[in-house]
Amino acid sequence: MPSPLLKPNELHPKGKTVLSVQDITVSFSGFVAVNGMNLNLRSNELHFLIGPNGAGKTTMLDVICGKTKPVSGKVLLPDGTDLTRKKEHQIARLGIGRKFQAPSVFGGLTVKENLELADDQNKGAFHSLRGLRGGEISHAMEEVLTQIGLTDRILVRAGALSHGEKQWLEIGMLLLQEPHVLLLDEPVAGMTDDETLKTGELLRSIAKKRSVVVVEHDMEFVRQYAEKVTVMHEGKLLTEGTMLEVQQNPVVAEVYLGKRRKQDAVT
Amino acid sequence: GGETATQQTTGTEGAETAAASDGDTIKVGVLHSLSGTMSISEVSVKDAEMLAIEEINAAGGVLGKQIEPVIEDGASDPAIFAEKAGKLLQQDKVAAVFGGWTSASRKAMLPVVESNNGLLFYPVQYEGLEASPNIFYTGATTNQQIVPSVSWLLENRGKKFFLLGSDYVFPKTANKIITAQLQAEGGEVVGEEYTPLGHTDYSTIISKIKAADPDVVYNTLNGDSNVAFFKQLKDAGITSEDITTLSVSVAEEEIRGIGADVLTGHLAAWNYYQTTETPENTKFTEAYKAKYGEDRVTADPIEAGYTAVYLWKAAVEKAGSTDVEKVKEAAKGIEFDAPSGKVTIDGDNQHIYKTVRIGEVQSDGQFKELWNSGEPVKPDPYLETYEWGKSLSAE
Amino acid sequence: MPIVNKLGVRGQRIAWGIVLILMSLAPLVSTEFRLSLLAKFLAVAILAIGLDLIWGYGGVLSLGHGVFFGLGAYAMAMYLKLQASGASLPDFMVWNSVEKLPWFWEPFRSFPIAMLLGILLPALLAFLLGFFTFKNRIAGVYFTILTQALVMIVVTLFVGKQEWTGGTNGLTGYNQIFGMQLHHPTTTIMLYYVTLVVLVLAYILCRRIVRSRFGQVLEAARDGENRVRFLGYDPAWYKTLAFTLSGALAGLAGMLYVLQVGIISPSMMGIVPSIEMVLWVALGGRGTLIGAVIGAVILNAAKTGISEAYPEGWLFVMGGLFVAIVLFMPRGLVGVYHNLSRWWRRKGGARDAKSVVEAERATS
Amino acid sequence: MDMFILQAFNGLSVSSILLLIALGLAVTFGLMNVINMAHGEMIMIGAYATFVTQNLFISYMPASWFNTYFLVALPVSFLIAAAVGWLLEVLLIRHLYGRPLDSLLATWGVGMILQQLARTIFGAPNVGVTSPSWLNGGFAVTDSIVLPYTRLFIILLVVVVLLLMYIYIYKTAQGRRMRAVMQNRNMAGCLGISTRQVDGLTFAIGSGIAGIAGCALTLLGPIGPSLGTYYIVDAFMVVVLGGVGKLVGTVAGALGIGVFNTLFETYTSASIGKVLVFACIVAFLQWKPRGLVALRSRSLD
Amino acid sequence: MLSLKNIESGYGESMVLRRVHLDIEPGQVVCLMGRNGVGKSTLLRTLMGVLKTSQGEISWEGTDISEWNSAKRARAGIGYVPQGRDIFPQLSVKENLMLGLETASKRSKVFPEDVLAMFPVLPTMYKRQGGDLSGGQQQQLAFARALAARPKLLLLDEPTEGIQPSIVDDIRDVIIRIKNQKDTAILLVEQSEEFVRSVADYIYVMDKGSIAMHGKPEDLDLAAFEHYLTV
Ligand SMILES: Nc1ncnc2c1ncn2[C@@H]1O[C@H](COP(=O)(O)OP(=O)(O)OP(=O)(O)O)[C@@H](O)[C@H]1O
Ligand SMILES: Nc1ncnc2c1ncn2[C@@H]1O[C@H](COP(=O)(O)OP(=O)(O)OP(=O)(O)O)[C@@H](O)[C@H]1O
Ligand SMILES: NC(N)=O
Ligand SMILES: [Mg+2]
Ligand SMILES: [Mg+2]
Repeated sequence: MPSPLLKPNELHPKGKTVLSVQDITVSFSGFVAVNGMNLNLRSNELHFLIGPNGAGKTTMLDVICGKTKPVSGKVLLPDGTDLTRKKEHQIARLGIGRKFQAPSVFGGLTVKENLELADDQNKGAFHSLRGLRGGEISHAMEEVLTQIGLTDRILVRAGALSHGEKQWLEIGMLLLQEPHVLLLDEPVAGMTDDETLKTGELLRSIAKKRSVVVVEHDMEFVRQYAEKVTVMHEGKLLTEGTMLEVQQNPVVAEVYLGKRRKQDAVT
Repeated sequence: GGETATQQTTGTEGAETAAASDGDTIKVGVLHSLSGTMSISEVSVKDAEMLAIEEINAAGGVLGKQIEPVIEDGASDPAIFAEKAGKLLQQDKVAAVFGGWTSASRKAMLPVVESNNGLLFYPVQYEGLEASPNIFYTGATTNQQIVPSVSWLLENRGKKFFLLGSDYVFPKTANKIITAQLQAEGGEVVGEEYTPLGHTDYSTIISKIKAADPDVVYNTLNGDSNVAFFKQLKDAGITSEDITTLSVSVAEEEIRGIGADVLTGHLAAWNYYQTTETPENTKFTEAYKAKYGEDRVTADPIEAGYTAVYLWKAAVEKAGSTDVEKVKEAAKGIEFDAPSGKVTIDGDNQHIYKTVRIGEVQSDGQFKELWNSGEPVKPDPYLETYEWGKSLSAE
Repeated sequence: MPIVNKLGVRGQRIAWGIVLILMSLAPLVSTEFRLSLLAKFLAVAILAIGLDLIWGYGGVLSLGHGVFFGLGAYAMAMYLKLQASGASLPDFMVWNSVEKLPWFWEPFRSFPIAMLLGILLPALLAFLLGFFTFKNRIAGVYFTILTQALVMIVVTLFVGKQEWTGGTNGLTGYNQIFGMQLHHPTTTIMLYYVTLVVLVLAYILCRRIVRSRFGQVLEAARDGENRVRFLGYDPAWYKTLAFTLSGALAGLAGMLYVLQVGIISPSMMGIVPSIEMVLWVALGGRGTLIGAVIGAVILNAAKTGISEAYPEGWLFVMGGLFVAIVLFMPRGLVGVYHNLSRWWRRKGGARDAKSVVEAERATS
Repeated sequence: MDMFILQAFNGLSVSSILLLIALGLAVTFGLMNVINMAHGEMIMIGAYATFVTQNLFISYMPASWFNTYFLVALPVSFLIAAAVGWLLEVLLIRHLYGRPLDSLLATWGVGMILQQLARTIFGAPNVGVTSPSWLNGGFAVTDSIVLPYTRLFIILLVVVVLLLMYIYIYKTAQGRRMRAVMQNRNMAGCLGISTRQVDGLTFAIGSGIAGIAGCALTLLGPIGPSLGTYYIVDAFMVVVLGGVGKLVGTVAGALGIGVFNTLFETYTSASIGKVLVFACIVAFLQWKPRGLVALRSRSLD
Repeated sequence: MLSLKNIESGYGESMVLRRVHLDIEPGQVVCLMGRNGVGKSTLLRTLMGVLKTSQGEISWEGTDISEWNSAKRARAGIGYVPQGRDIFPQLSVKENLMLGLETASKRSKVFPEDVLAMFPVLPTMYKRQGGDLSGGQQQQLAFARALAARPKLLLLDEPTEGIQPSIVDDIRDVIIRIKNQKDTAILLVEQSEEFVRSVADYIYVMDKGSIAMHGKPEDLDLAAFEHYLTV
């Protein structure tokens, strides 16, 4: 079911660069997980990052959002800010949002409270003393709740949600944060085909206003929604292009897609 | 409340006298640490006080009334001592409180006892520099233990002193006094070390002692640290023949916990030993063992606690009342044949005259008396009678 | 009790009103001694509230609150001691051959300054410790051990610097404040009311905080500190602020405590009392402010009562109590209350989840 | 030079004792995550077990055998403390996994009870244990340097216990099971490991090692109801400073605290030395927030 | 071989599963499908004994095992790959694998070669900590661990989640191979319809904590099937 919206060969930049990853190398006590990786993210782009298990995709996102400090390299914003020198919360305040591979919501808080945390615009400690929690549900929140289908679960402890529901909640929190750059690590893992489709549409509409990086293994999904695909392998950039181009790369087929996929691609 | 405890105690321990105590009794408080680190020392004092109360009750009580002890636990915490003292005086309206061990506990009870105009009998040797009108001090003050022992050591063992104590009020004050005295009497301090309460490793200190090579280690360590210190001293190959140690807080009870083999030959200064030869002591020691077990030992603070109850009884009987003012007035000059020998209450400062004794630990864990002061020494808590002592308490 | 819950939030307000009125009537029925005990319990309840703020809501376990408590207490005690000494040096300084009042004692001649310092000093210490450790992301037992180290340092110094602090004896031997006898019945009653008012104010303040966005972030950081960072919050600041306030409240509690008890010594700021403080909060119900208050008052009352009743065996009873509470009421007394009221609600007809959540919030 | 050797030995000796008291805790706290405030009382139980063994030897064995009592006391204190630990696990701790702070509360209560129980059974005052005569004296390196046999013995004992623990925890299937259960109890169960058995056994072993520590401490220090309170804080310091969950960390923690303590104490006083050591711990943790040997983990929190 | 009758279970007071009936024959690959949050994982946890049943019977080779704990069930021959993998984070990869042998016959000490051959990356990472592996690597580790003891029934909770396509194919091959060997039955939770259709002998579809429909893949009413899987 190929999407009518997709224009296969469109590799041309849709806008200016919003984030540029330059020569990032990450090593964990000797083990090099990312090795001189480069990545350019442009505005309003739905950018997929794929590659074999252990290629370093998650680590790459970790570097961008400040969770992991690289041995060398830079992550630059257009104004020249180097994110590798910033703390996590500063990076978040600069407009980088992140969804983790394993769902990570605040289990002790309700769904609504989780969303409120993301919604709050001023995140200073002193400022927060003034606002009361448990206020009305904002308009933006209501919208997001509908989008993620958790409207009737606002008072449920997030820890009691199912795996998939947590994924949705986390996406919802990201939406409320309104970041310029969204980093999503396997957002559709564990979703039914139909739910996957819904998420894809959601991502596409989000990408109209901002840039989105998605790490994903569901090739159907990538094929359908990717505007640009970057393939990582053993910590390095393997190739970049549209899904079609990438699929035809023999190395990608060899290390990642597998025989069957290769056949799929050829046919 | 405390009543329950009272009934329990009189019910079990003083069964034969219980019947007579109905209605017409005099309450006294017994306030020691029954839990926490200080219980190691204080429980035995409580036992001795209970023994005295039981004996007095068996002999007809005080002013014809039975004594009704209200036991409370100070839990090794000064604030609790203060609280419980207040409870005993205000709630139970006891005629007197027997209790405390550490100076901290005494200092904590002091304002409570004074503001309630109560009476406290404090049974442990201490650092002096105090004389509350509401407290009777039945342990030694410094001139009844420390000062004479330093003189004796200077004469008999040598001039070079190493001062070792726990890091708290009594040892620090004691060592200040010793330093002043040594200066005046021609001795020398070659080292002074304090270890935190509960310190259990003395390897470094022992190395320091070795390096300083003193004639005498004057030991003001607190109970438990003594065990560690002496065991480790012995392990380091230092015996009483190499260096004399004189302790002021190591009595028969502590020897049992340290091991007589470790302490044999070391010295202590006290006013009483289990081996002190008086008829009263024979009686006391037998009664104590009969009540609490053959393996129990008596010791100076235990005797002081026991004596305190009898002194209070004598004062009450002389006053014909338990009224505090009257008892205090009557107490002046009261004499009592204690297990440690004759004691007399000094009307000026409410301490008691005591005989000073220096003893040497024997292999059976008992002391052999090497020297005594011959007659009871008048208490001088502010060391006013010593030329060198003036500076210490000068206001 | 569950009936209260059936009455809803408004009913609970009324119930608390009744409790407060009963508390203010206590001096009429209680002996002086019991009243001052109760005041002491209320004083330490202030500390419990602060401890709950940082532990129950912030998930940061401090075994060092004895120090903050002690600093407040010493500040007040220094004032009282100087008052009692008049023109001369405090007695223990004389015994320790101190010739002149140390400079840092001078400010404590003034009551307002002493009071201010009694709050500011512990707050400052808490702030410094919190700021560096939270910035450096020291968390969990590592932080807890750090607070224990703090206790050891402060206690050892207080014990060792006898000539300035009174050593193990602590500061005692003062009987008056503003010319009134501390042990006088009227003073006792006044101090009781002062303590009660301060407690209520502290409670209201902390309640406002836990119900603010601040409290929400604090709770979120407890569940996932890193996650909070990725939302753009700096949890270090939140924790530092909460810890500072917690320290200040502990100091406040210490000041009131000294007025009731008449003594402060290093043994009251040590490891054991610091652990006991945590036990109050745990018993009452961590994460609910009222639980902290109830826990502090009940556990202290139990300690006093049980040790009076069984001076030689009370540790068995207290120890057994701890074990039983943990086994049978994992969420403390407040948890028991919630279970009861939930059970009651189920019997009295189903309610929607919303009211459950709100009811539980209301009691927190 | 002499002074240096002596201080080095003292440092090692202090470290060995710290390690001994912390090893049991490294199991119950480090591996099992039970904040075991009754750890000190487990040490106390070991010490009293040694006392009782000694007395039994005095009463029932020929006097010439007396010196062997200590060798019997070592396994006896291990077994008795282990048995008490096992009981504690089965009756109490078992219900508290995943609630580490509740285990703090409950074991604090247990500690209180055990202390008071000791006071009731053995009396409040300290009891005495006589060191076996083969531990009297010391090994004379030079005239002025005598290394006490008790200290040497304890160092040896620690090394042996440590080695056995290391092999057991890291090299045997049972040790692997134990670590698996501690990291993820549910999943370990799903793989067929009897978690109950492993829990009980692990806690028993941790307690038993505390018992051995108690036995060894009778050579050096007081034996009374409050014995445990002297060591509990140090034990936690060592485990945490070293880095929770790693045996090497505990060793490093003990060495660090022991050596620095001796060093500071030599050049200042015991109290200031203590203050300095704790100040160093505070400073050190700022630099290494997860202890000397940090347990790395990739997880989010 | 396994038969669930009228199972109810859940978390504390909230019951998730209601009146669940389910049967598995030896050697069969049974797939369990359903939207997010309908209770698939809960069912597997209940089967494994991680969650207690509050009602109903779990009959395993004729015995009611609903009171057994997880370990006993594992020893009876049930293997489990949970959602979220549950790798022991601080154990090495090798140790994680060895734990798969806990229930193996005569506690064999060597890890079966054929299982390793299915996941060739694993032996290259023996010394690394389980928790350090990437998501997909952990998933493979969990799978291998569960296969090691050669269980009679294997519970797989979304085993292809987060796995690269080529390995997903490998896993599919593994499942088919196990199916062909006929001595291990599989209960598979899987979201991809395509994947399910390629391996399943029988399909259960869950909705709101109950079995909504079941049948052989070829017999299922497509319209109803879609209905239960769409949002
Ligand atoms: N903290 C760490 N310590 C050691 N190795 C690590 C650590 N974090 C990641 N690695 C290793 O780095 C490599 C890259 O991991 P990463 O999680 O980035 O892979 P990925 O591309 O996201 O894989 P997947 O698709 O399976 O999620 C892996 O081999 C992993 O084992
Ligand atoms: N730990 C828990 N405590 C309380 N409720 C829970 C818990 N885990 C899951 N639930 C609830 O149980 C229901 C079923 O969850 P379950 O994880 O079994 O769903 P699932 O079918 O596996 O979904 P998914 O496809 O997202 O993995 C969900 O509504 C969820 O909210
Ligand atoms: N008074 C004493 N010995 O502390
Ligand atoms: Mg990944
Ligand atoms: Mg699931």
